[in-house]
Amino acid sequence: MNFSIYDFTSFNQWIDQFLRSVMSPFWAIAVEMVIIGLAILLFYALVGLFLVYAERKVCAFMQNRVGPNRVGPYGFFQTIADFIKLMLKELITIKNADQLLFNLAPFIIIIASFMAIAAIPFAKGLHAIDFDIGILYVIAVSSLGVVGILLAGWSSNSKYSLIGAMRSGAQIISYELSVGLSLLTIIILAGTMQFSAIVEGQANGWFIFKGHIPAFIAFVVFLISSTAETNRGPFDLAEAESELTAGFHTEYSGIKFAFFFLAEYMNMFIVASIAATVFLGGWMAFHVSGWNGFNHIMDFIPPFVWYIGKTFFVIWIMMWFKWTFPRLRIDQLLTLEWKYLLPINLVNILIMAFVVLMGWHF
Amino acid sequence: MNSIFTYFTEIFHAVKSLLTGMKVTGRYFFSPWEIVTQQYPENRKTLKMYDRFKGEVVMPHNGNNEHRCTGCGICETACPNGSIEVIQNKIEMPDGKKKRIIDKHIYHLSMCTFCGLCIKSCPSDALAWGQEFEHAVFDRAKLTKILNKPGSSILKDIAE
Amino acid sequence: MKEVINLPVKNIEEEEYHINMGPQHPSTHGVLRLVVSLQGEIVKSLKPHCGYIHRGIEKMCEKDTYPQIIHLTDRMDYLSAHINNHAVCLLVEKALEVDVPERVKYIRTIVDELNRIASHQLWWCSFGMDMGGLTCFFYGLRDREKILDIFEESFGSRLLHSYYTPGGLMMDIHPNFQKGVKDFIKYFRKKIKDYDDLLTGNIIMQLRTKGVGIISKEDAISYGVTGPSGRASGFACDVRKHHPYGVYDKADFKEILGTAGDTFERYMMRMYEMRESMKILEQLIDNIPAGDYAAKMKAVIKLPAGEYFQRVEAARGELGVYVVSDGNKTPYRMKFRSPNFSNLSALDHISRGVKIADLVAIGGSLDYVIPDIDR
Amino acid sequence: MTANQLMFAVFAAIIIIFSILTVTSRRILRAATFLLFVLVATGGMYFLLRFNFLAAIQLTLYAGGIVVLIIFSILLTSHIAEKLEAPSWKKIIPALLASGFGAVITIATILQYNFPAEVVATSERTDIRVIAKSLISTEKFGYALPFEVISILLLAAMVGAIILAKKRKD
Repeated sequence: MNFSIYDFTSFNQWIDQFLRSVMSPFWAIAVEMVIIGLAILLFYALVGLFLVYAERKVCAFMQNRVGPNRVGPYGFFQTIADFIKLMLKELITIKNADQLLFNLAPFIIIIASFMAIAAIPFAKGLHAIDFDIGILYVIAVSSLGVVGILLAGWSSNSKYSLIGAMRSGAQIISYELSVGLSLLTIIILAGTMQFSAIVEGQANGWFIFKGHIPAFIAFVVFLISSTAETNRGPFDLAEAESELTAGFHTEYSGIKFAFFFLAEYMNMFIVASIAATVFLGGWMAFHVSGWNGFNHIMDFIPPFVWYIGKTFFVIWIMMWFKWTFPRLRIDQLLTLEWKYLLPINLVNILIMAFVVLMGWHF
Repeated sequence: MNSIFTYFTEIFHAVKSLLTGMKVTGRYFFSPWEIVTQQYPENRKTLKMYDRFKGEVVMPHNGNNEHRCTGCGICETACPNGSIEVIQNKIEMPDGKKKRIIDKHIYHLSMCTFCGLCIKSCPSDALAWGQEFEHAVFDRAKLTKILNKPGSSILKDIAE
Repeated sequence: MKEVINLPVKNIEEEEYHINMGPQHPSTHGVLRLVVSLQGEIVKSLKPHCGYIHRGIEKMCEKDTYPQIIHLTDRMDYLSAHINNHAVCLLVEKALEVDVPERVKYIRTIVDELNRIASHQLWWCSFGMDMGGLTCFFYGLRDREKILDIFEESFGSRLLHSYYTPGGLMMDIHPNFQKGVKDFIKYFRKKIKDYDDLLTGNIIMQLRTKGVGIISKEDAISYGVTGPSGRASGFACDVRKHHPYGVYDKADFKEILGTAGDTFERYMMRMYEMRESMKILEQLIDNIPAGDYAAKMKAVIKLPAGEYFQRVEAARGELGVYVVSDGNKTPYRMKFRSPNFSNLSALDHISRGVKIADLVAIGGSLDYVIPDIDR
Repeated sequence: MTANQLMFAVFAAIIIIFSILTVTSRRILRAATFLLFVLVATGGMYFLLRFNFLAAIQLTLYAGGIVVLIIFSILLTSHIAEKLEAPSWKKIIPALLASGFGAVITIATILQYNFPAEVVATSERTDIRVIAKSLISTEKFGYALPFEVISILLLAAMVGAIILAKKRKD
């Protein structure tokens, strides 16, 4: 297979060598970090803005509406207008709130999602850090976000926020198990936790096909539990607007609210890209063994496009969930996790281990 | 064994019911021609209200700037909210008789509940429903309207 | 160590705290304030505080003549405006012993049923939204729009029509009315399947509503819970069946009674009722007799001195109108028995011990319209 | 100064400052939040040492798990207006003495240790297979016994939690 035209590795090395040739290694690293940071920041903002727009359009089409169509063609600049509005809005100071934690909470959430996005492979070589424990790192970092939610709920000094934070705490702690276990199923199949190695391992078939039934079950479980972990409908109990007005971010306004809002979408993007990377082959093209002509055409589509396409497909499924189902109640949410997802997951891991041992996977 | 069986049938039925729901939203997602939204300010030109639409109370005038209102004030009494004020004027007719005619027919749109009693009770059919519905203004005073146009007079055959 | 850290130790499980749901809250569908005592997420008791949009309609009626009262009744339960009008009209006609033409009775019955379907559609939207399924809201509104279009074409307005007058109607139906209703029935029979697929059959919705907020038959009777909510508990309270008015005695429809009395049963009652209403419409729409659209009434309507009472089946339950007349053209005293107010009174009883999410679902299933509670 | 040294200094500063803030803060949730920063910075320190696996575990268990549980229990038990009383000198002096004693021992030990001059190249990857094997191996440097002992501890904690939860109901 020939990926060389879309390989970013040599490009990265070229930048590295260029920087090292003009300045000291310390400054070269510093400049590289700044470049990576800026690139991620820019990507983050663009994806965030686009996702908000996409959600509004997707939900509009599912609801027989046209959605935003006033600002720009097809309302494409609607989120930018919204963003400007949120920037200009007053930041309300809450009486008797713990100001330090109240102001800190949105940053914790957004930093957690920043840290997670750094480890995600966008294409070959287009990868900020390629940890050998990539999946574990992403799970670890994304679990920090819940601290922000808990702090936001508690420090707002509002009962609605507090109830929302409580719900979210119980929810995220229990659903992290399912996320971890369903990813573990694939780690058994892949034999590594490194994202780049996982993607390379899917060059001759995505893991969802390679691991057939157990991998598919793991994918479904991952979809459900990651939807729950990102606090999205039907698991949006933490911000259930018909019950708790806005849950943990009831008291936030302006840019601080925008942070929560953006972080929710970015978390969705992160879990979708994990799903795309681990189950759907990341930036690998879709190949059918034997159809050489077809495979060749597929190779011409750049890997970045493949990656984005798969990620947005997963995101679309998650939006589809949200705009179809009613919300669960907190006890049903925990029942779903402990009575259904967790046992299924454990058995699934056993089956997958067995399948790998016997060599039954493709 | 039985409980395990129910466990799995439960899961099966749950997933089935969820997929049925997703089928509905998914179908609408892929059939954008079923969208029902009206593009309001764009379709303003083609927008046609139903002829019975109760937009506001108007007093139709014919080409000669003549209306049918005698100024009797029945609409004023019929109105439950006092949104109509009829101000009459006594004029001296050429033959020396004094006659009451309407000076101002004041209509407070801001107080009107569009019940239609004024139009129904008018003995000379002087009032009618107008189709105008864009009533939003920045000044409340603009919602107080004088229905008889300046310089208008009563239609001859009504006056007799 | 003698000293222990002296943190205020509270028994969390026994501590109650209160939250105000409303007057501004997404689940109360208006300005209703529920003071909810919570223990964790469990509702211990709640106190509805109403009156935020009390407009004194009953008092205002005392200065209005009977034809003028009609437009005030529109604004009580604005979702079943025609049915409210019907109650007052029937009362005046009963007091004056006027016989309205058969055509008026048919039209009134048809319009009432259309209004009932529209009201239940809006209930379905808001119930779905209370449960967290936001898409329901748009599907319900989309279909309700068809009815509102029929209303607008015939009566000139979409929500507050003031279409009935004592003795008849303001104007005759539009020539397109019958065709519009028939088209709507054909359309809605298809679309109501979406409702079932999207919400009724959904496992999440069923788990959340079954066995939640049970009203027993005895409680329903003693709290005066009527309408679909009362019938869900097995309380046969359909005024259309037991004290027929209009031409309900000529239409063939069932009074469906539930047994469980829980939120899901109340949901199902309304879903059944929409189908029953369509059945009534189908029977009547082609048989509207020719004739006058209003009986001859005196210019000034004066009710003979005395007390009068009339009840109708509004979309949410039994609406009663009580008038004391001293022979003048305005009533001496006017009293409405609004179904929502009685239904709300049962809320505290049925929501004790449920979770806060269930409270929202119960509230949605009782389908309260705040202007009708406050009047 | 190399980039590594700079990062070390940053992490060390974060750890020291937030450790002090953790013990001196009089609002209990703030203390827990500062503790979170300390733990995250420790995780960063592990990353600096290329102990990726340990760093991720540090983040998952301590930052993501234990601190969240602490915060969760604070949410359940305390109110926002509560403030801890300032400790009296009777408490502060023994605490200072104890911490000073600990610091002296630690610093003395570190100074006595003869650090090799050259930094060991840690280009090796953290191989999960190796970790997994040593975790359940019964040979030398195998962790099978501690692993099982910890699971007994967890079991005991679980039983205790259930008993505590049941007691409330009566």
